[in-house]
Amino acid sequence: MGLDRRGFVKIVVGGVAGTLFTPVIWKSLDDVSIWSQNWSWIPRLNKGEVKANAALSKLCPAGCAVKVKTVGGLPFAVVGNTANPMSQGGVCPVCAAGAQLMYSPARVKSPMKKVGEGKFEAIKWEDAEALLVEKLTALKGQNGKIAAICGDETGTAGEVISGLLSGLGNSGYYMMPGEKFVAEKGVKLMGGSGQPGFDIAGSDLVLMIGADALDSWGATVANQKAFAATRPTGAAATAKFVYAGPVLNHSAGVSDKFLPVPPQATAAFALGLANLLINDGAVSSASDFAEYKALAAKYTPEEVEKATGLKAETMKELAAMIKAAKSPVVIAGASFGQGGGALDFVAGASLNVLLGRVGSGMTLLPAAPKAVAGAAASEKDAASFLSEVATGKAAPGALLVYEANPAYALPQADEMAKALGNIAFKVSFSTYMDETAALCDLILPAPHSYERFDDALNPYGVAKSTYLAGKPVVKQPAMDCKDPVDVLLAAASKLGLSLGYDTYADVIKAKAKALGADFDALVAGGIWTGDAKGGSLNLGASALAKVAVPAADDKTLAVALMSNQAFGSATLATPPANLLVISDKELSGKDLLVQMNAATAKKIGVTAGAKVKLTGGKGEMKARVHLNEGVAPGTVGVLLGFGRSAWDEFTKGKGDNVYKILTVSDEAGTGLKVWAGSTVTVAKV
Amino acid sequence: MDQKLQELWGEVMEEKKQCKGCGGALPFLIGFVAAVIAGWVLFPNLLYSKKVQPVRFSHKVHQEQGMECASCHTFRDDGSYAGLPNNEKCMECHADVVGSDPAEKIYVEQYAQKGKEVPWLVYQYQPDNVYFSHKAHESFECKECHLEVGKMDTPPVYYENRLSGYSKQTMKMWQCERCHAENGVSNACHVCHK
Amino acid sequence: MKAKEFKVTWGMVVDLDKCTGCGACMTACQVENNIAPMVDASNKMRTLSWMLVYELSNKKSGAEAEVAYLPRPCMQCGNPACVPVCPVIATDKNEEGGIVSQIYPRCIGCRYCMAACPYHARYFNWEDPVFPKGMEKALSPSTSTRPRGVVEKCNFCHTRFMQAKDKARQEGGNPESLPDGAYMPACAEICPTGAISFGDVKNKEHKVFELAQGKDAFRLLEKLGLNPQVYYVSKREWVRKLGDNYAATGKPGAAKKHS
Amino acid sequence: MDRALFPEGLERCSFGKFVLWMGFISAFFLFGLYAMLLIFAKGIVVTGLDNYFGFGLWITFDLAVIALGAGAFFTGFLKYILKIDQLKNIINLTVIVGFICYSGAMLVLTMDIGQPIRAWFGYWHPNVHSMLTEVIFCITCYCLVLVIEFVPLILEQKQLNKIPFLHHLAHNMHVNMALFAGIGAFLSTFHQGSLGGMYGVLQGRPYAFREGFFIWPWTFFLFVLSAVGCGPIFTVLVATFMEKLTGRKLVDFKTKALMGKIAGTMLTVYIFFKILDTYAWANNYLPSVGMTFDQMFYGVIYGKWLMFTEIILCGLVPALMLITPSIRNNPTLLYTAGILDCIGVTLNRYLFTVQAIAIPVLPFDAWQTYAPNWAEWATSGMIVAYGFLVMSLSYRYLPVFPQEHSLNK
Repeated sequence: MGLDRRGFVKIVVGGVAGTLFTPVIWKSLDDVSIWSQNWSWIPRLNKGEVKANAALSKLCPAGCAVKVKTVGGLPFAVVGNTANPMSQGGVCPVCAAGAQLMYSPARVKSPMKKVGEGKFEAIKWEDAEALLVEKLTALKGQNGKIAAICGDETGTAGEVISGLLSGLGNSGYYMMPGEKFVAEKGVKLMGGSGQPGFDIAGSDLVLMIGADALDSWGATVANQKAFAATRPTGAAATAKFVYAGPVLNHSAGVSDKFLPVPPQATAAFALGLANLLINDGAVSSASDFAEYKALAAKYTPEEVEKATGLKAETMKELAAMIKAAKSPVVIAGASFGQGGGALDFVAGASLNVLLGRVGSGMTLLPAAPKAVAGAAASEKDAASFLSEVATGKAAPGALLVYEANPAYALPQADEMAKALGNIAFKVSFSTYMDETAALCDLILPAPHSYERFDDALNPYGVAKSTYLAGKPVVKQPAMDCKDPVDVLLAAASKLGLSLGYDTYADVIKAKAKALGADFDALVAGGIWTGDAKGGSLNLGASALAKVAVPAADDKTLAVALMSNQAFGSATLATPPANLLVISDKELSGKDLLVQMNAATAKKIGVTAGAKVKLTGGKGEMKARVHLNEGVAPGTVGVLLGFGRSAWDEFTKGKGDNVYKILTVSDEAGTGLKVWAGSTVTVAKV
Repeated sequence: MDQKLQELWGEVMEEKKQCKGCGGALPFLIGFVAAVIAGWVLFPNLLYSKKVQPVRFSHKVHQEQGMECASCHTFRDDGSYAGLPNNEKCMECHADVVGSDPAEKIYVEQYAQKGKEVPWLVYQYQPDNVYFSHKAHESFECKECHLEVGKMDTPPVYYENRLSGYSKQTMKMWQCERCHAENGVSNACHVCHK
Repeated sequence: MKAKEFKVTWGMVVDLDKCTGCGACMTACQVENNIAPMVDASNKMRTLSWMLVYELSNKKSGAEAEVAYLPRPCMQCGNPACVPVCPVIATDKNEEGGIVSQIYPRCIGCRYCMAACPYHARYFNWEDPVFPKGMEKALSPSTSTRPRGVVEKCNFCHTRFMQAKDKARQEGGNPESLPDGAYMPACAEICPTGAISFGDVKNKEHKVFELAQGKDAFRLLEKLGLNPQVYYVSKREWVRKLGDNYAATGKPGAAKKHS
Repeated sequence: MDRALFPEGLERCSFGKFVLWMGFISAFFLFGLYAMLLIFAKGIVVTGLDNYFGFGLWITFDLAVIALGAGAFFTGFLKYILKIDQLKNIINLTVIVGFICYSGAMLVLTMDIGQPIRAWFGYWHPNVHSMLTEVIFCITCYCLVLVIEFVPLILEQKQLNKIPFLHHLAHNMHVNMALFAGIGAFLSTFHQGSLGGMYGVLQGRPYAFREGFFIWPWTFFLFVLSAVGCGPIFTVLVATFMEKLTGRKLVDFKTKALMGKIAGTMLTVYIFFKILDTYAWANNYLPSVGMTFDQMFYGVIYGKWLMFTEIILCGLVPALMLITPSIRNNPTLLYTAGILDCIGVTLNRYLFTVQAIAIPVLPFDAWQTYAPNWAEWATSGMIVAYGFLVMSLSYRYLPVFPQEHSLNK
């Protein structure tokens, strides 16, 4: 019997019917749906013991004392270290993203050597280190030929680099400009010395002039904790907070009062307040009080209104609030971490002198003992240095860049990048492929914060000397990297130079010992605190006499630089886990939104959402307009941290870099390079 | 053209007539039985791939030494379950070869002394979306849910479902739910899922 | 359906006068719950953000201008709009503690629950969670990765609840009555100003018990009767007004404590 | 060449012309198919849907075609249960239209859900409290009923009908059609109502939410009524459109006018209750949750004109037109009223779907707008093309219109 068509159909029908009585269909249907929860292209979770190890997370400028949670030895999350009296278990948004940053696509995976414009080739560590030694040997002993730029204000690494340069007969150790640098200058102008600190916890009224102390200024988490302590939920607040600055930022958002002050009128605002306080009976025993009083008298409420737009009553209310307070403190600073003039600082700080709060509200930290003998005593700033390189006044043959990103985070960023081009051999010690590393001839990858020893002494803003240290959380770094300090110490010894240590860990141990701290306790999550020192300060009247209030200009707008800690810093592009924090009012697709109030927008003829071009100095940037009634009149608020040209797919090409349009000027009487008062024109495109 | 189609239809009709009675229900039955056999015998073989444990670990030998399940499968201080012991635990006894079993030699030489953890196959790993607390089920005997490996000299073959990727012995949700229901424990989603 | 009553009611109290809007809660949430980084994360129409900080404005300008930041997790409503609509029981509110659950392997992705939730607390996985190469090593063990096509939302870091119970069992405590602070979601734990408090709002021993009943406490859209388990606190009247929608009609919210 | 397959004694266009026409439609179908495959491969991220608009064109399209396909069950109900015999002239068409609408809607639903391979969970893990569960059950069951109703028509194809078994099968199915019509009416009433209920229970969406009595039975019956108020006239529009395309008379005007009368009566009842509902909603419910009527609308895209167009221009006006015999009996006016009616119901479904979720319920939230993108349009277009294909094949090969022979003598 042959199988005819009909028979075949019967077999098939029988087969189908039979199949219904087997698990084939039902089991497959079920298993396929189970497969849909188990797709191979979606990663599985890691298994193992969950532990929390103390670490020093130096991803944010101040450094957070944290605990890194690991599963089976792999870090996955960061929680606060409740034992730390400063952060009390709080973590800033950047350090909260720290574990994922270990695997950031922007990490430099191995030593790299430049082989062409924008092209790199991975090389072995021994070759990389040999190259470094070779170049340094050639320039050894010629002062001015080797320079270093350091972006780490708190680490002892700076001492090693500075000591190495001295040992090589060079004095070219430069710091990236930061708030601390300016503030110390200011303190000098007031006849004192040391790093100023501000005691938020011990004050019942905190006036922040410019300083975004509750988000991105100073030791932010400690500041936030101090603020929070005064506001128990469901009970009366025990301290008042006032924010005076160009933009209604995060600090202003939770303050009792927000006073919109354009960026160029900061000193005028402070002196206007001094005038009211003096009229109200405030006196100071400072030697220059008479001079100061005469100076302040010029800042009548009318003058202040002209400069800031603030009504006389508003100022009087503020003065009354300060008078009523038992322990007020004024925090003076730029609304972002750098580029503010020392005069603005002095104007704000002088109020603390006037209120008799030096030594309590505002403190001066004593100089700490150095671990490296040859380290430079004072700091020079990188912005001035690179300006000299640009004009040919300085001509170093080699540049070491440590934890700094001058090609991105200095005013007239394009010019700075060009200046770097004048230096024949540049080495970047960087964890990430940042804009500066992309320009360097040799990139020596540094370990991530949880993969290395590091320390943090006196992050700017703390009222008492503090010292933290951390050790690696993981056994092995995720990439082929080496601690820069270890590399430099090894290079030093090859150059015939002994700095007294073999590893960074030894340096930190010595530093701890010099301070009288217990290294083991520190790396286990402990903290060392020293005393604050008072010291007498004058009112800085002679410096303040140079304050000039720029005339209002109809065509240009003052730039208020806004920083949001979650978006990263000069040395760190927005971490992947923080991208979500960027709102649609800040970034729309690839367009950065710049902020101004409706009146300002109307004046310059732009509307919400309009595409605009901002021009200043030799640069320009593109953006769109977002209307924000919390921006001071005549001011455009621009967020820092965007317009990255290196890094990764998450940040590259998003928004534009405001540093490109900032103009540097010399501050009257101090010689500082400042750019906080930059003005720009904003035009529709 | 129309003609052709007409013819075709005619053919179909013709065939139908011819076929009347040919074969009867037999082809249907053949198909039915073949499918049932294929579905119950062939299909499971196709669906699962077989794997054996990297080291022939004898639970039996260990139990005979007086060890209990909890001697190696321990809880951590936070109440989480450590599950399989790692080298550190095994090497308390097996830092060097102590017996004559070749499997032990393999373990000591290829794993323990090289500092490499054994990639054990776990018969009842639940998927990532399940949070199973051994602590909450501590009052049950291990064998109530697990294969009774304590009496086995050779660990059983591990069957992996090629479609879903899970072990054949992975407990299904209805089993969890039934036991919870019988014991008056909540069957809310998050009691077991994460 | 009658809302289910629970002995333990996990609740959150967010002090809006303390929230600086820094975003640490959002980051901690993403990390804890394995949300893959998104390239265009400022496009909030396509992102996953179990915790999202809204900026509220009093719409005034100059020195009168005020803003408040409002972190918005899932409200874990006592009478959730999203649960009864799910056709496949991929979400329920049945467990002691009152956390609204969501199981991803069950979800078919119909998005009916998203349409139901007025808080936008539910999110759809538009794409598979693909992490940059290597970053899968930093996955948290707390939450399974979800494939595309399913809905997900905040669950008050439920795994931490489970872990707290296991710890209580290990230490001989009562897993059904955890002490204050034994169980904290990642956002509450990390918040640098401590604006987020968490605990059992029905337990007098827990701090949130009192906070949730404070005179300045309110819940979002109370008038809709969804009975959220997330409370907000603000001394600023305009903030409280913006939390419910009575600003439009000028009439204050309905009786505060819904059943 | 396919003449042998034509229905008995009827003329059809040349095969070449037919192939051309099918090719033209297939182009749309294939483009949609491409979009569909893309959606299955990459997920619905390729559509214009987003976090605020989880429901969009697809759901609107589904609800609309299900309402428009209501002609099938309602005409079946009138024909087989209430024995209005004249409807036999159009009943086949209503079945095909219904089948196309329901099967098309199901296809769209499989695309619309994020995990199509879990679609069967709706049966395996049903949540009896969810309106959507009811919809899933009823739609799929009713789709089966429509298949059962469609099968005898296919079996009546000239050549197939020559096979005695099939002939008898078709005959027996016809005899029992009243049973299926009854089941169909039952299932349809439920899911049409549940579709309304789906929105009525959304406590967090004040535009759609109704309390207590206003959900059950009010919103349920509003949706049922609106569906039966447009389904019959939609079938008439389809018939008329086919007449224009083929140049042949297919259904006599008397039947069409009767369908118009049926739709008009239902629409009138519906619109009366709809106006009451809207009034009560705007004046009682909205203030009770602290919202105002004005807050429900925004700019032009979500403006009040939509609601007024829906209720007045495309609701009240066609209702009055259809119940007025003099207007209804004028072909042009009948079709105009029919078109308005169908637009009105589609608009109603759109408003309940998109407008309802566009409204920012959180006072600090902002209005967001939604526009379907090409992928959604292409796949919706695919369903329309699918309908055209099925209809073209049915018309060419099946005896759809009993009157066609006599009307075209």
